[in-house]
Amino acid sequence: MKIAGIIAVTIIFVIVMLSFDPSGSIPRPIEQIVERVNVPNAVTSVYLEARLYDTIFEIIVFTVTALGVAALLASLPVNIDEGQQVFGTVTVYSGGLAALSITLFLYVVINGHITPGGGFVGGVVLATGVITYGLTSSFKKASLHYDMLKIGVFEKISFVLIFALSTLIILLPETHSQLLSEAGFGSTFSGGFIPILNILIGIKVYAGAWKMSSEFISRRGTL
Amino acid sequence: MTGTIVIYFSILGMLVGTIGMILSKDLIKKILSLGIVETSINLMYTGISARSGIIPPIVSGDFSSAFYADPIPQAVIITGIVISFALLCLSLVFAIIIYNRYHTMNVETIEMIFEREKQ
Amino acid sequence: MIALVFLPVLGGIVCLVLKDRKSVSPIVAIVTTFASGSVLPFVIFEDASIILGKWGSLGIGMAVDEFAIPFLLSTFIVMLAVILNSIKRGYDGFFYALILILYGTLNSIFLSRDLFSIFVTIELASIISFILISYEKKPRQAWASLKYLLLSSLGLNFYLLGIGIVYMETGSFAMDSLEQVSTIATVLIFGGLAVKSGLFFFSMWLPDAHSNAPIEVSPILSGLIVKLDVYLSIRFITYSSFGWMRDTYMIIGIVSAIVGVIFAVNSKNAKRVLAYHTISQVGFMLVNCDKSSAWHGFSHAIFKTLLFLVVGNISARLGTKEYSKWSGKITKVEYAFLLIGSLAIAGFPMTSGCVTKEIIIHGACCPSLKILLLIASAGTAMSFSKFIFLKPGKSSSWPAANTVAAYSILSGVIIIHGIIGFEIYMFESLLTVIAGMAGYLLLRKFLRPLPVYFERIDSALSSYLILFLISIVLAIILSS
Amino acid sequence: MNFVIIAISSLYLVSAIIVLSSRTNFQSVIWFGIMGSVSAVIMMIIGAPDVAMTQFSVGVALVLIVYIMALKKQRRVRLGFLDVPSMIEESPSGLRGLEWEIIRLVDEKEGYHVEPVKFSSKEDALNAVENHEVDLVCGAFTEDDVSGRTKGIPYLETSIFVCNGEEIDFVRLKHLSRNAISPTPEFLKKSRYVFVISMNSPDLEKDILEGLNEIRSSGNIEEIVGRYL
Repeated sequence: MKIAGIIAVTIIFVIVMLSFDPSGSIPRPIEQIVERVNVPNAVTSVYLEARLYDTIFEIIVFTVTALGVAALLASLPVNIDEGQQVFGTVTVYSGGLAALSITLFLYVVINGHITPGGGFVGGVVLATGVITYGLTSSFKKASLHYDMLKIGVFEKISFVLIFALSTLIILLPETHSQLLSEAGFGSTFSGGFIPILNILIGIKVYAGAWKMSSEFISRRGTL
Repeated sequence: MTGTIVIYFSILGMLVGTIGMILSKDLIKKILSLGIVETSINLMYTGISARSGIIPPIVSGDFSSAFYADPIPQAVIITGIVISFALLCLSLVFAIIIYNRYHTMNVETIEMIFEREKQ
Repeated sequence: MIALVFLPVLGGIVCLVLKDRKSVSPIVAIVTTFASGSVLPFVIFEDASIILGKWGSLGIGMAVDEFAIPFLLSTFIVMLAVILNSIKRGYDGFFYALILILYGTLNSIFLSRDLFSIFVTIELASIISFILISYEKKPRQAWASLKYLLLSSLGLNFYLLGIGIVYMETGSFAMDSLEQVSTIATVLIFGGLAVKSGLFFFSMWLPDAHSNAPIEVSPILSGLIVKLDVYLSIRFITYSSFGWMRDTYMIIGIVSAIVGVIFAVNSKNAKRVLAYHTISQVGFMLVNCDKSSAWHGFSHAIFKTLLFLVVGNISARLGTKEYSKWSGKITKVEYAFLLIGSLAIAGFPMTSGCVTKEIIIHGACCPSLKILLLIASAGTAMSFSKFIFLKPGKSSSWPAANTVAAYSILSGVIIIHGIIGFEIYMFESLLTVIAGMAGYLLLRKFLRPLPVYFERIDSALSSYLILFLISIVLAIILSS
Repeated sequence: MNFVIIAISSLYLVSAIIVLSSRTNFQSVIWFGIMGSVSAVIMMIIGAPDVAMTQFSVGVALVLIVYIMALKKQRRVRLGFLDVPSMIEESPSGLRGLEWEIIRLVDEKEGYHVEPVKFSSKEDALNAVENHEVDLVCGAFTEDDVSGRTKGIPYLETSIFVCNGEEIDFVRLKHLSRNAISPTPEFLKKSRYVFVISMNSPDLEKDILEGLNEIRSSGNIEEIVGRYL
């Protein structure tokens, strides 16, 4: 049965590769997009304006997965090393790395509509930096910030705000287009609601990624 | 042309991943094979966008002369990347739940245990 | 129209935010469901189409038409029944959030006219159903989820490849661009979705997932998630490039209808019986892929929900899923509702199952197909005789009020639909029901559970890919 | 230009194949990360910096963190042992002995985290492994000690003697005679030394068998046995 399956999938992909035409229709929609949204990064324009509807569902996917991971792992035993081995210099460097990741987060998120990047990348970069700091120094110390800064509350607020803003943009396209066309092309403060959405998504994704990884880390070595 | 090469290579990558999914007996490897399929399809969409040119779609002034890449497949596949990440995380969680109870990652052993329990 | 998607999602977000306050969530869930239900009449009588954000061919289109209406209705009724049944069972806010987000997502799939948007929403619906299946965190449920996850994600990657080819050929993700695409793209779209359809050999993850899921989740899986592929097939088949699909579905559908029944008749586990019948009923729906399939999907969603809820509640109370041990222990009320559901799925006159199934059998193209469908129908009656011939116990105590409310809504829909849609020729279905019951009485000594070889993950994967290849070959032959 | 793309894409395919053919899961995950990075590089070259950044941060960094964290310390093995000189015994520098060497070799290969638990009598140790309190016990157990609820993995031939009315195995006999008690052993039967493994750990059994085969084929076992016996 397995062999037959492998032969079948090989034939399927051979048929696929032989039978499609990669140069059928090559659309060039970039002119239309840039004229309407009036920001340089066309990908962000599509991602947060023309196909914002998909992006809402994408953020819901991320949220649901983060919460689902936490809920499903809740019954398993927690397993944190008390005697985490720490080397002095590494702690200093990883602290610097965490600071660097915060800077990078701010740059990527705020300039998401001008340069490559955006909320998702920023949030994950920040989460990776903080997790690396936690792993190389003290994980307990690193996880304190989640409660201290009330990231959970911020996450909920930004989730609700993302949903509300996106609904507004979808329902009132004319108002948003007007807002977009007023600002200067390529400046940090152009882009209407797009930078705000990027910041909110950044916070949301940071919180989700941190929560999910800390669930895995506190049960490390289970597999 | 550049885009077409990437498209064909990523379809080959999908083939590799699918064969891996059938062949591997280890649960983690099965999940990683699914990851290969997903990464390949993400790569394919960038290939699709590169058919119209390989200049990043970040406009600086005039856009009549340059061959920019198509932003739409790029924008949609960012969604695809996040979804594939979510799927990999979830499958890892299921693997951990199974492993914690039966201490094995071998698919055949797991199925044998479940079928024996049923009777 | 967009309210139908955003209202439930908003309710879900509220539930997520108020996750820690357990008593609020069911109220939010019920209020949201009723709110979305009250939007429903404004949407389905409108026959409108919109493009979000006025983006033309770049944006995401949404529309409602006669194919979507049965599915939108069944989503509302099933969700209402499931939420009613789940009150007082101690679920937390996260569960209701998942259910409500799933409701909005399903509505979005039924309304959307954009191929990529459909991909994202189907993935979200799948992810939510993976979490819901293993909500009780049993290893068996986790394994069922994982098997489902691996197969369905592989299938959806094929779908993504297919719509990538559509984009390459037409330059748009809008569904209307399917009018002129190559055959290979249509086959990839068909094959990718078929893994979620519940057809035999295509989706062998189904019996495990449906039978191990928690009580409230099995009806959603069987009534709604499986219908995604049915709905999309009915929609796609109207495009001329999908013309080959009609004949392919006729063959695959009838095979699935009969093989599913054979497995179901031989099964001893009540929830597995229902799961195998999902396979068989999807086969029925896809035999002739048109409006009648959509309405059979509707009635199937309703009676399958009723059956799964009743069977789930009984097996939770008695602690066993083996129906032979239930005899004499179920109350009269439970037996009555079980009887309504069983008669409906068997196609007894004056129930919704009879109406829609008879239309499908009469719509079949050739006599031999009609005979095979009648055999499958008799087999359905035969396997549900197991429930019909159960002995109710003496106890006439009533279950909790919310459960009875859920049961009554579903039974009401079954009977009203059955009476409104009834026509005189449908009495012939009485014959198949009686034949099936007689067959059960004759053969019940010989029924043994069949091996689960095809449900092992490697076999399921391989059989899916082999059938995929066969349908590619069929498509190339049929469309040339 | 196209040549560069073909070269990097081939690298992508090769790393995908290595993911599937790696021997341990840890290596697979590392190569999965390499594969993801290569795909990010391709994306960067062909004009998709946004996608490349997302792929690198989400598809590589986050996946690697999650997976390596889950895989980092592989399963813990609870090892019950009886203090038997030259088989497994406590010394100031930790455990030493023949059986400990073999388990350490398997451990190094599979990345186990071994937690030793000391038992004072044979019955306690066997009870513990029957009740799945420990995963395996060692300390000169022979085939006779394996009951229906445990499994034995033989690794060395031995003989059983009768001495003062008690059955005793070769190593313990040797130890007795070294302590200048004059035993009068009578040969009873041939047997084999085993690791006694709990029924709950089929994977451990597989790993130990594989490890033993490897040690045997490399001729290491004679060297270890010669060192201790």
